[in-house]
Amino acid sequence: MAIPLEGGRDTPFEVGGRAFRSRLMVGTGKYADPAVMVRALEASGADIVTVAVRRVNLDRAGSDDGILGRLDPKRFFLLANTAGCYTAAEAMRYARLGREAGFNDFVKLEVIGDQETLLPDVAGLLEAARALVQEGFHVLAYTNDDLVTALRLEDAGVAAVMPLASPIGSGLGLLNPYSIRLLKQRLHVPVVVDAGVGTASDACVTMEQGVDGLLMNTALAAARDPVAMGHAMRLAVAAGRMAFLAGRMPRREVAVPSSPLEGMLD
Amino acid sequence: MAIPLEGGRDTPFEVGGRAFRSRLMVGTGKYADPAVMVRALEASGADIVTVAVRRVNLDRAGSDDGILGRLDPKRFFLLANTAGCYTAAEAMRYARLGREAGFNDFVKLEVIGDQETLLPDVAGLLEAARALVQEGFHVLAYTNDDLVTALRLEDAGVAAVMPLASPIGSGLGLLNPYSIRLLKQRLHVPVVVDAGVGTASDACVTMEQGVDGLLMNTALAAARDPVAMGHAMRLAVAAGRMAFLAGRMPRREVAVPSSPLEGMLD
Amino acid sequence: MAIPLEGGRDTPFEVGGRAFRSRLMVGTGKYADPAVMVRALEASGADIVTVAVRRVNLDRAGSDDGILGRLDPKRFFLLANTAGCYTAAEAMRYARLGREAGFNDFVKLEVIGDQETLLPDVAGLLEAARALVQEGFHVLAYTNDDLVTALRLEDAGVAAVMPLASPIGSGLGLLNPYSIRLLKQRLHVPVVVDAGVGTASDACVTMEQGVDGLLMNTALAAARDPVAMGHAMRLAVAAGRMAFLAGRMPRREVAVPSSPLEGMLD
Amino acid sequence: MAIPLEGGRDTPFEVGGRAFRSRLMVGTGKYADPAVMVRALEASGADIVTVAVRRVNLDRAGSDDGILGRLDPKRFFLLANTAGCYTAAEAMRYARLGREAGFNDFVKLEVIGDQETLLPDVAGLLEAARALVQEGFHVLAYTNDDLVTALRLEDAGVAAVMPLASPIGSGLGLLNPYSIRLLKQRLHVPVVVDAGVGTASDACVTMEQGVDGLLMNTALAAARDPVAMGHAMRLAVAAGRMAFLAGRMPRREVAVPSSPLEGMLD
Amino acid sequence: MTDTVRVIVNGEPQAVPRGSTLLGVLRTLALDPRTVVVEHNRHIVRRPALDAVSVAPGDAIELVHFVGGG
Amino acid sequence: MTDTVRVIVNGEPQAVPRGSTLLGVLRTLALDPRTVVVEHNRHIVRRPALDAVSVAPGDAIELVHFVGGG
Amino acid sequence: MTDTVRVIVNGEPQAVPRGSTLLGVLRTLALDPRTVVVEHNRHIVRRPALDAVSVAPGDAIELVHFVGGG
Amino acid sequence: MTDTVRVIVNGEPQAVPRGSTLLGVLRTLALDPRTVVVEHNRHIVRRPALDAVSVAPGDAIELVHFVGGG
Repeated sequence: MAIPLEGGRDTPFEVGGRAFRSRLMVGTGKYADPAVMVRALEASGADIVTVAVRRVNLDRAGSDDGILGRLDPKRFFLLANTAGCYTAAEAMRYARLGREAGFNDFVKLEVIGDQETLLPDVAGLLEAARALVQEGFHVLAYTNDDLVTALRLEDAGVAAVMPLASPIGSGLGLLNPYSIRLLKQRLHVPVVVDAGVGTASDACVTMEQGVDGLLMNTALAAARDPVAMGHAMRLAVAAGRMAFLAGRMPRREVAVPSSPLEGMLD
Repeated sequence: MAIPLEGGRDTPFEVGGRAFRSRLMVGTGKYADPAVMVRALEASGADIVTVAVRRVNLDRAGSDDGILGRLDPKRFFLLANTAGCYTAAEAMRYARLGREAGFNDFVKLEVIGDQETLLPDVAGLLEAARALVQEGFHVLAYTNDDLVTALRLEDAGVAAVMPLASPIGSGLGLLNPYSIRLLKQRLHVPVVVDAGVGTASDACVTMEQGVDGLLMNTALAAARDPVAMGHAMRLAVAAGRMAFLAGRMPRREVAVPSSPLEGMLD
Repeated sequence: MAIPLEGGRDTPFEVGGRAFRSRLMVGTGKYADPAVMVRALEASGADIVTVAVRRVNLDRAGSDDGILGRLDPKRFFLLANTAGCYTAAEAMRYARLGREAGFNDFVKLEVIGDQETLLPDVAGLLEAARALVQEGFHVLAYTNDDLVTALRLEDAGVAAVMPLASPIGSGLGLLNPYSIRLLKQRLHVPVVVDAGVGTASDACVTMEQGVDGLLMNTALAAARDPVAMGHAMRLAVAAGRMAFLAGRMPRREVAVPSSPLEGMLD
Repeated sequence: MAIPLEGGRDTPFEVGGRAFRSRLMVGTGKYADPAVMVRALEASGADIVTVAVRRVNLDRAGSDDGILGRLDPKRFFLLANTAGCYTAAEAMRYARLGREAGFNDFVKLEVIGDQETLLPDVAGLLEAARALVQEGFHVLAYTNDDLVTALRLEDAGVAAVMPLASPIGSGLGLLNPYSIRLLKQRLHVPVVVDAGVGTASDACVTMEQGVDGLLMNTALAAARDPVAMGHAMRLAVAAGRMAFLAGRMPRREVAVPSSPLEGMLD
Repeated sequence: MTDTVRVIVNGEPQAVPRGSTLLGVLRTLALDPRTVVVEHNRHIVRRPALDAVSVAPGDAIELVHFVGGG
Repeated sequence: MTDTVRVIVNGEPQAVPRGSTLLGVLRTLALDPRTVVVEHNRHIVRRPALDAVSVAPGDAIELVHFVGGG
Repeated sequence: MTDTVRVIVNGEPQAVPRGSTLLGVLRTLALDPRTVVVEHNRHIVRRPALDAVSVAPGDAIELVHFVGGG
Repeated sequence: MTDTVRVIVNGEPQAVPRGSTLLGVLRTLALDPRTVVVEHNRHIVRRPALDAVSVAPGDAIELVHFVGGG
């Protein structure tokens, strides 16, 4: 079945001076089968996919274990991340290596502060963000849901603020809609919620807070059927965005009939 | 923009021996502008639309105030309701009149028990359901979220059980996901959640409980932009259904990295 | 530590023409150790405790397996239930046997409609309630959270309506605060929430809906320390009741400082 | 009525080397009537009350507008805050002035980062915390619910970490129980939730996360009856703490009867 | 004896020519029988039979159709 | 003809002396009548009457009391 | 040359007698030194020293105490 | 003096011919320079310069590329 949607309603989704069709970004980690990954990415409709920078595996020399053999850089916009970095210096090193791969000067900046929760170190994050912006990077900053940190990141010149819905890989969904709504109300740069989404309704309710986009990885990779979940997420992100733009009905604690009260028979 | 979706994944949505493409049903009440209504219905992708049975307005004789001038019965499956009826006898009278309009022998059976909340009278509902099933009706029974009543309705031979998410017109969303999930697990007839949905994420999370379909009216009619909300709801219902079929990732209280731990630089 | 509380603020808790000090009722089932049960009951401060009517175990003749050896009927008001009954007739039979034990003519009326969920059969419940009220019983009716059924029970003359928070023994807490609040707003007889409470905050939030009382069993019996949980529940019920009477502060989506804005230094 | 509670179960609540009886701290701002404030504080059972440092009002010279005329420093432990400070330097200045008032060397450290939400500036907070700890202060640090910041504060030597439940004065309750639970699991210093609690169940559910204490102001001052809400909060904090210690029953998605299945009549 | 009889149509008294059938009543009211369902003294009368049923004084006639509803 | 009759007590067959009253049945079972409610062929028999009601072969007797329940 | 000097107390200009100490300033303002903390040109002056510190023209003096706060 | 020098590639010691350039190291490891980013003693060396930079004993070389990540 095909689900056409009237166009022209939404403004384009722009980050770092580039416009993208889809407000959904997806990661490429944790898939058991690369072929399933590719189909899940396609089903999701994402333009932007994240990748990590890691050493070439010399033990498997010749057989390329990189991801570029799987992803067509003409089809997908490759967004390098700095996952696994625990200091500003380390993250900057990975960011530069990622840029050198030659696709673009965007980086999804992660500076992790705690190994168990993968929550960001906001001091290191701000330091790295400031430096990388100076070096000409478009920085998409993975952060927590703290407004003040987000404002500082905006001041630092990041291209997007990426607050988490809940910890990476947890699937706990949007734990604090209030904070995310607040961030969006106060920031001028795009807000792209990153991490924690577990299922389609999580994606939908997150977009309904008015944020500009959403990034997820495990929700697809660890679904029973990643391709079907890719479809579901594409629809859910569009649904939540459209509902936000449409303007929901007011809530009422009393019932209001849908059918006319007048015209009843005797 | 068009959002194609791979077909063939889902079983058809069947009620009363008929198959429908869309799992979303929409009501036709409370629209200020009939032209907006028609576009919102079309945007929603619904096959089944509900209508009420009311007296012809003799004061406006000639100018038809009925809805058939607006809805093409070839495009939409018209489902007559018994909204506004407070006894089994009254609901049966309206059901018969609705059937006589000649489109089909389906009825969305409402027997209201309380004027303020429009909650059903389950005793009257069961009585009317039993009688109408005997008369050959396909009864879609608007009820509360009580499992035992739902089981009795199934025993009575209804074509679908239609528990409410929250009161009609309230927009409070799915107040008790547990009860709805339970109903779906225990019933064999289709479960179509009816009433209370306010925005897209409500629709999405409701479908994720595994129910067969969803009926709404005010969520579209009272949205700031009913047509856009129609789009949103179509996507949200498909997203929730697809996510249910895809099988969501497990929730974890600890973070799990999306990028590899190995291969980090020295 | 002793926690004194100013008296005189609350109206007495009256059911069936009798006044009770505590708004907490507790069950006596499922305790591994009867001595622990007695201490948990005492810790809870409950006046009313529920008991079941069952056959004397003839295999253990002489060694009384009844509960009266454990509970002092002068200390506790014994409320017989009809747990385990699946028809109106069966429940009425148990109610009469319970009354014959000679303590009072109160009955906690249960007519179960489904073995798996122990949800009530509201048709059988109403039938039994009407008959027992005619026989002079003070009927406390275990029901679901449906307003219309509750109104019918009130019309039948029950002494209290006892909607469930969630299924018996589930510990899922108050699944639908909206429905419970609605019941309390519309009924004139006492509303005592029965079943599903799992921990102290469940009890507290339930009482904050304005209901008159709360009945629980498993929350104490299956706690790691039933006596300490008895204490906790006593405090939680009093806290929720007191907060309801005190009238909570309004919610605000913006912050409001607690300390003065003026008087800051240069 | 008096509510005695078995003693000896809980460990003492210790902060900065001092033990306190109550785990509830209350603020003294925003009361219309100082006499009501005193009675509300007494009803709350709090040992620790917070106060702000402000200029003496010279226009009302002679008539002391300070709070010491109202609060007996022998009865209450006065905890000076740095509310209204937007930089580390400013907060340190207020902390030193507060200490000079001569009661103790504790300070509730606030470094605000945003005027609209009163959310903390964690960079300034850490800077001030480190300096004040060096000066011998016992620092209770008002912070957001970010674990990494909390760990840094612990490293800095604070006496307690005080994450917010929701913004100051909002009454939105515990927006993110997951984060608070996580903080408590990972920190060794006491965790005292500060700000956002609106009613008794908010306090109860917060304590059930295992935190050591709770600080509130507006929930009492802006209640319809602050004294009654003081009572309610004292009970709710004790209830939540006791329930945490008692160990709640497991949640189950199926019902489990409270009364025996055997012994039913034929 | 007048030329009209009084019936109750949709709760309101209406004068219709003596000897009218239900179809005649619809015509009097300028209603298209294809868009209306007719209930006559609590019995539904199908379209083909509308011209075969005469109305008597005091008859209760309900003329209904579909309107927007949820 | 034997000296005992068979009755059903709490669902199980029991032999009791012919001519026993309900009170006698309780004594046979070593039960204290103050702690038991007696139902005889679906009718409740109050304590004072227990010695006035004789049992007949095949009678259904239920002896119940309060147990822990929620 | 006047008999008073102008200082800034709590942000407002105040004239105090030339040669006043901080304790004198408090007295001029009818404030009880036991209820006030004194900051003099950004340095806290403890109570015993209040009479040992003289004020000079343009000095910034902050007099603070505890007020209700959360 | 041997014909090889020891360098550290991706954390592991590797023997490469004395006088090798970075490009030579890649060839030794059978790696396509178009798929790898090279960091030499903490400095990134772009592809055109790979054949202009010689390695010395003990040099730290990191060879990285993109892998799946979130």
